[in-house]
This record gives sequence, structure tokens and C-alpha cells, in this order.
Amino acid sequence: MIRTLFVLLVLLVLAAAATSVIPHLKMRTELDGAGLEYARRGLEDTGSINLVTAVIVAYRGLDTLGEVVVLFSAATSVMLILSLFPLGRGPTDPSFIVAHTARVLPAPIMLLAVYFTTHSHLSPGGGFPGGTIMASAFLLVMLGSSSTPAGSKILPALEALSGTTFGLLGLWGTMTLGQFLNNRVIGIGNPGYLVSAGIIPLVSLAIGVKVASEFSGIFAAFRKSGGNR
Amino acid sequence: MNPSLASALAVFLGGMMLAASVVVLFVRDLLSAIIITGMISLSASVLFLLMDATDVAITEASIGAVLATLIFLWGKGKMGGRE
Amino acid sequence: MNNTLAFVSVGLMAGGIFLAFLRLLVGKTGPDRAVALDTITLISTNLLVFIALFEERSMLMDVAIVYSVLSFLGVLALARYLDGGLR
Amino acid sequence: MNVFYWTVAGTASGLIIVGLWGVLTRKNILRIGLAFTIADTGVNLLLVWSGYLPGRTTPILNGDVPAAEAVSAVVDPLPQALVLTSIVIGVAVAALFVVVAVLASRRLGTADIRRMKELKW
Amino acid sequence: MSAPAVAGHVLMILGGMILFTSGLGVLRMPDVWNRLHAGTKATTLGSMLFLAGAGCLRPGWIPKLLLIIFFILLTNPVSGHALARAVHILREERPDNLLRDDLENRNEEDEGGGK
Repeated sequence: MIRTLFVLLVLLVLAAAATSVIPHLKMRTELDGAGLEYARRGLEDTGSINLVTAVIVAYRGLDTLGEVVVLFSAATSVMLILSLFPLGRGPTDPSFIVAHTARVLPAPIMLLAVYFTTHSHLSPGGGFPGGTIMASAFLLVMLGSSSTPAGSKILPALEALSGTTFGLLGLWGTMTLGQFLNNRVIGIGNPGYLVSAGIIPLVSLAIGVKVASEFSGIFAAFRKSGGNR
Repeated sequence: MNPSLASALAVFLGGMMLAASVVVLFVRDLLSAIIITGMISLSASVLFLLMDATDVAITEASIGAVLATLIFLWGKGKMGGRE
Repeated sequence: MNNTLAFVSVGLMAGGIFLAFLRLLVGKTGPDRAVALDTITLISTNLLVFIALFEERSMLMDVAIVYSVLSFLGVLALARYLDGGLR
Repeated sequence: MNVFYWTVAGTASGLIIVGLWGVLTRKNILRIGLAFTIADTGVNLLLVWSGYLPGRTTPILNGDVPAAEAVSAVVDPLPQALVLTSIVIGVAVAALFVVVAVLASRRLGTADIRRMKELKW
Repeated sequence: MSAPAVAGHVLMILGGMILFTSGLGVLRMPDVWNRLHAGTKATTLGSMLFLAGAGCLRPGWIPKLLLIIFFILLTNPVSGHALARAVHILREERPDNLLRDDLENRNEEDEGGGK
């Protein structure tokens, strides 16, 4: 009873706060602040056609490094807990058709993921969506069997390699131009082509591999903690 | 985007999302609640595309359709019968 | 493209989504709702292609490609949960 | 009066309120996680909405949008970049939540948070 | 309108009608098995018709549309099969007038496709 009243009170306070904001809201019609600067100078500064990727990788690259660290710690906690306390009793085998689909389809999905990751400066996509699609390909392999795939042993190595690559690409900017993650270290090239926009495609690839290996590690830990039947 | 078409789609999808989110809290079966949450994420992806956020739409489609649903399903399977 | 004729097709697709959504809400068991989710995602893929046609930017169709692949994975995960593959 | 603009804002706020309501009142621990995910979706929608400008297009400057007119033709790219990372972090945190919930419910034999007395402080 | 535009609009409306019918079937059919028919077979045909109509209207987009059609053709039957099999294993709803059931007495060795 007291709990229900308390919940009602909290929701009422929140609704009142939200209602008091409504008269001050008005529709935005012009860019302002940081968004205006990014839209005006983004293409000249970074050479990336996709302004969202320019913001993620070039302007706010240090923040992205922090986000990757948060993701890393969450994934590591999941893997640690699941390896310390085994749960579950082992999965059943899939049917013939599902097992064979899981052998055929991961290759096109992986191709799609690599396309989205490496073309992040030309079309929608980028490290985070590409990485989750790569993890989905790994997941399809795992749904089509009742054991952990053999390739999951190299996941920690991939994760360390991609994280180190991200850091070293940033330090390269520090050493040559005096700025962390400056993407002009190899020139921005001709915008609109695949080889352009400095180190943005490389950093996107590093982010994608890191996200993919972390999510794949979570799935492999879930599967291993049940024990193979 | 044509304003009237975008408005009609937004009212349609938004109404569906709100109705589904209330149903998630009150449906008896936990598996059904997980499935309906996946549908909310997918509708949110269409709304992101209507708001011209293409990258966010791709991310939400891949996360909401597969990864979040799968993690909750796996957790429910690990829990066994304790509900 | 002709606006009136195009609106007819998008109206039909929205109607299909709505009917499947009703099954998602009232469906008795979990498998009923899984079938309804499958239908909703496939019709939504066509809706995304329609939005790309309407804005005349082929770039927006990348979302539809991702949708068509990953909706399958979601439904496959549901099916594998139901037959005991995720334990 | 732009119907699309305010409809999206209403949907996002409604999702946040419903998610908080679920987190505060539900008993099953996995259902609390689902309500948390719903509130997460609402927050992401609201953030992207704050950068949306009616009548403009995606911030990708290829042949359809020349770079010289970018300032008057594209929506705000900054909130989209923030939400992109927020979604990925959200699902990782949800995975951590699910694992801890499963562990607690297996230890205590129940998924009802009213009976998880040992976790209180 | 030119001939490709007429064909495109006709195909799009036809695809929309089939998609609507599939939604109606999912709502109104009596049990899970019939709903699976409406939800997987009809949407495959409707999607293909709609995407073909879009290809008639914009000939430059045909590669991407073909990619979507390829993925739908490859994935949709598999998900329908997996769902039907899972529902059969659950043994919740079994029609009374079933004449023949190939999965009735399968044993553990028969389903080992994933070794």
C-alpha cells in the first residue's frame, strides 16, 4: 500500500515536471551551437561525407574511446560472472535445415557487415552497427549448433588487437601533429572515394571488430556456462 | 518527406508502441512480454528513419531485433522454471 | 511516382501491420505472438523501401537490407528458444 | 503546428513514463529489465528528436545534398552520434542486468523481488 | 504515365494487397499452423511483388532491391520451418484430424544436423 502510494507520488512529480516544461517548448527550425559548426566545417576538416561518422570518430573520438572502455568493462563482467557460476543444463541440437543455413548464410552477412564498417564515411553505417551485424553472424553460427564454435578462442586476441590499434592510431596523431586522433596524419584525400577521409575507415574498422568480439564473447560465455551436452 | 504521410505514420507507430508498452507490463506470460518488447524496438527503428537518423535506425534495428531479445530469451532459459 | 496510387499501397501495408499487431496483443500463446512478430517485421521492410522511394534517396534502403537479414535472426532465436536451444 | 514533431515527442515521453512505472511496480526481476529497456528506447527517441529539424534531410553530403548548402539542408548530427553509442552501451548494461538477475534468482530459488531479502541493505 | 510506371504501380498495389491479406490471415486463422501459412508464405510473395514494382519505378535501384529479394527468399522459409518445428516440439496444439505426422516418432539420432 505504502509502496503503491510512493510510486504514484513519484510518477505524479515527474509528470508535473514534464508538464511545466511544455509551454517553453518550441520547434527548432535552424541549426545552432556545435551542430552548426559541424555541418559547416565537417566536410573540409575531416573529408568524411557522412557527418555523423565525422562527429563520432574524428571530433568526439576521445569520447568514443571512453564508450568502448565502458562496453569492455560490461562485457568482461558478464564473462567473469558466467565463468565463475555455471548455469543451465545444455542446449538441444537444431534441425537439419537450420544447421545448414547456419553454414551458408554467415558469409553474406559478414560481407554486409564489412561493407557497412569500411564505407562508414560514404554511406550510413559505421563501427557500432557494423560490429553488431558481425556479432549477429557469429550468433547465427552458434544458433545452428549445440556447442561453442571453435573460432571463439581467438576472440580475446581480436579484442586486444583492435583496442590497441585504436590507441596507436590516436597516438600517431599525437606524435606527428600534436593532437590525439587527428585524422589528417595521412591526408584526407578526395572526399567521395573509398580511400579518403584520413584514418576514419581504419578507426571504424577497429571499433567494429572490438564491438563484434565483445558481443560474441558474451554469447560464447552464455553457451559455455550451460556445458555442452 | 511528405508531412502528411510522415505524420500519419508517426501517429500509427506511436500509438502502437504506447499500447504495446502498457501490454508488456500486464501480460501474464514472460515470453510474450519479451516478444512485444522486440516489436517496440523495431517500430522505434522506423521512427528513427522518419526523423532522418539513418545510422541510428540501422543500429536500433540490429540491436533491438536480435541482441536485446536474444539476451533476455537466454536469461529466461537459464532461469529454468523459477518465475 | 503517382502520390494517390502510392498512398493506396502504403495504406494497405499499414492495415496489414495493424491486423498482425492485434494478433500480437491478443494472441493466446507465445508461438502465436512469434508468428505475428515475423509478419510485422516483413511488412515493415517493405514500408522502409517505400519511405526510401518517397524521399528519392537510395541510401535509405540500407536500413531495409539490414532489417531483412536481422528480422530472420530474431525469429530464429525465438524458435531455438522454444525447442530448447538456448539453455 | 507540425503533427509529426509533437507526436514523436509525446511517444517518447510516454515510453519513458511507462518504463519508469514498470520498473517501480513490477515484481518479476526480468520484467523489470524489460521495462528498463522500454525507458531506454524512449530516452533515445527523445534525444534524436531534440536534433530533428522539420523539412530537412539526412546528414550525408553526397550528390543529393551539395556541401555548400549543408547548413540549411541537414538535421543536427550531434545528437545522432551520441545516441548511436548510447544504444550499444544500453544493451551491454542490459546483458549485465540479466546475468546478475539470473544468478540471484537461481541462488534464492525465486524471481520475485519481494522475496530477495538478502539483497536488501 | 509510361508503361514501366503503370506496371510499377500495379505491382506495388498488388503486393500491398497480398501483405494486407497476410495480416488478416494472421489475425483471423484458427490455430498456429494456419497462421504460419499466412504469416510466412504470403509475406514472401507480397514482398517480392512490391519490390519488383519499386524496381520498375526506379531502374537504378535494382541491385539493392535484388539483394533484399535474395535475403528474403533465403531466410523467410527457414524461419517458418524453425517456428513450425518448435511449435510441434512444444506439443501444445495438435489438430485432431491429422492424417499423417512425420515428426511423431523421431528419436534423438534423427535430428543431429549440427554435429
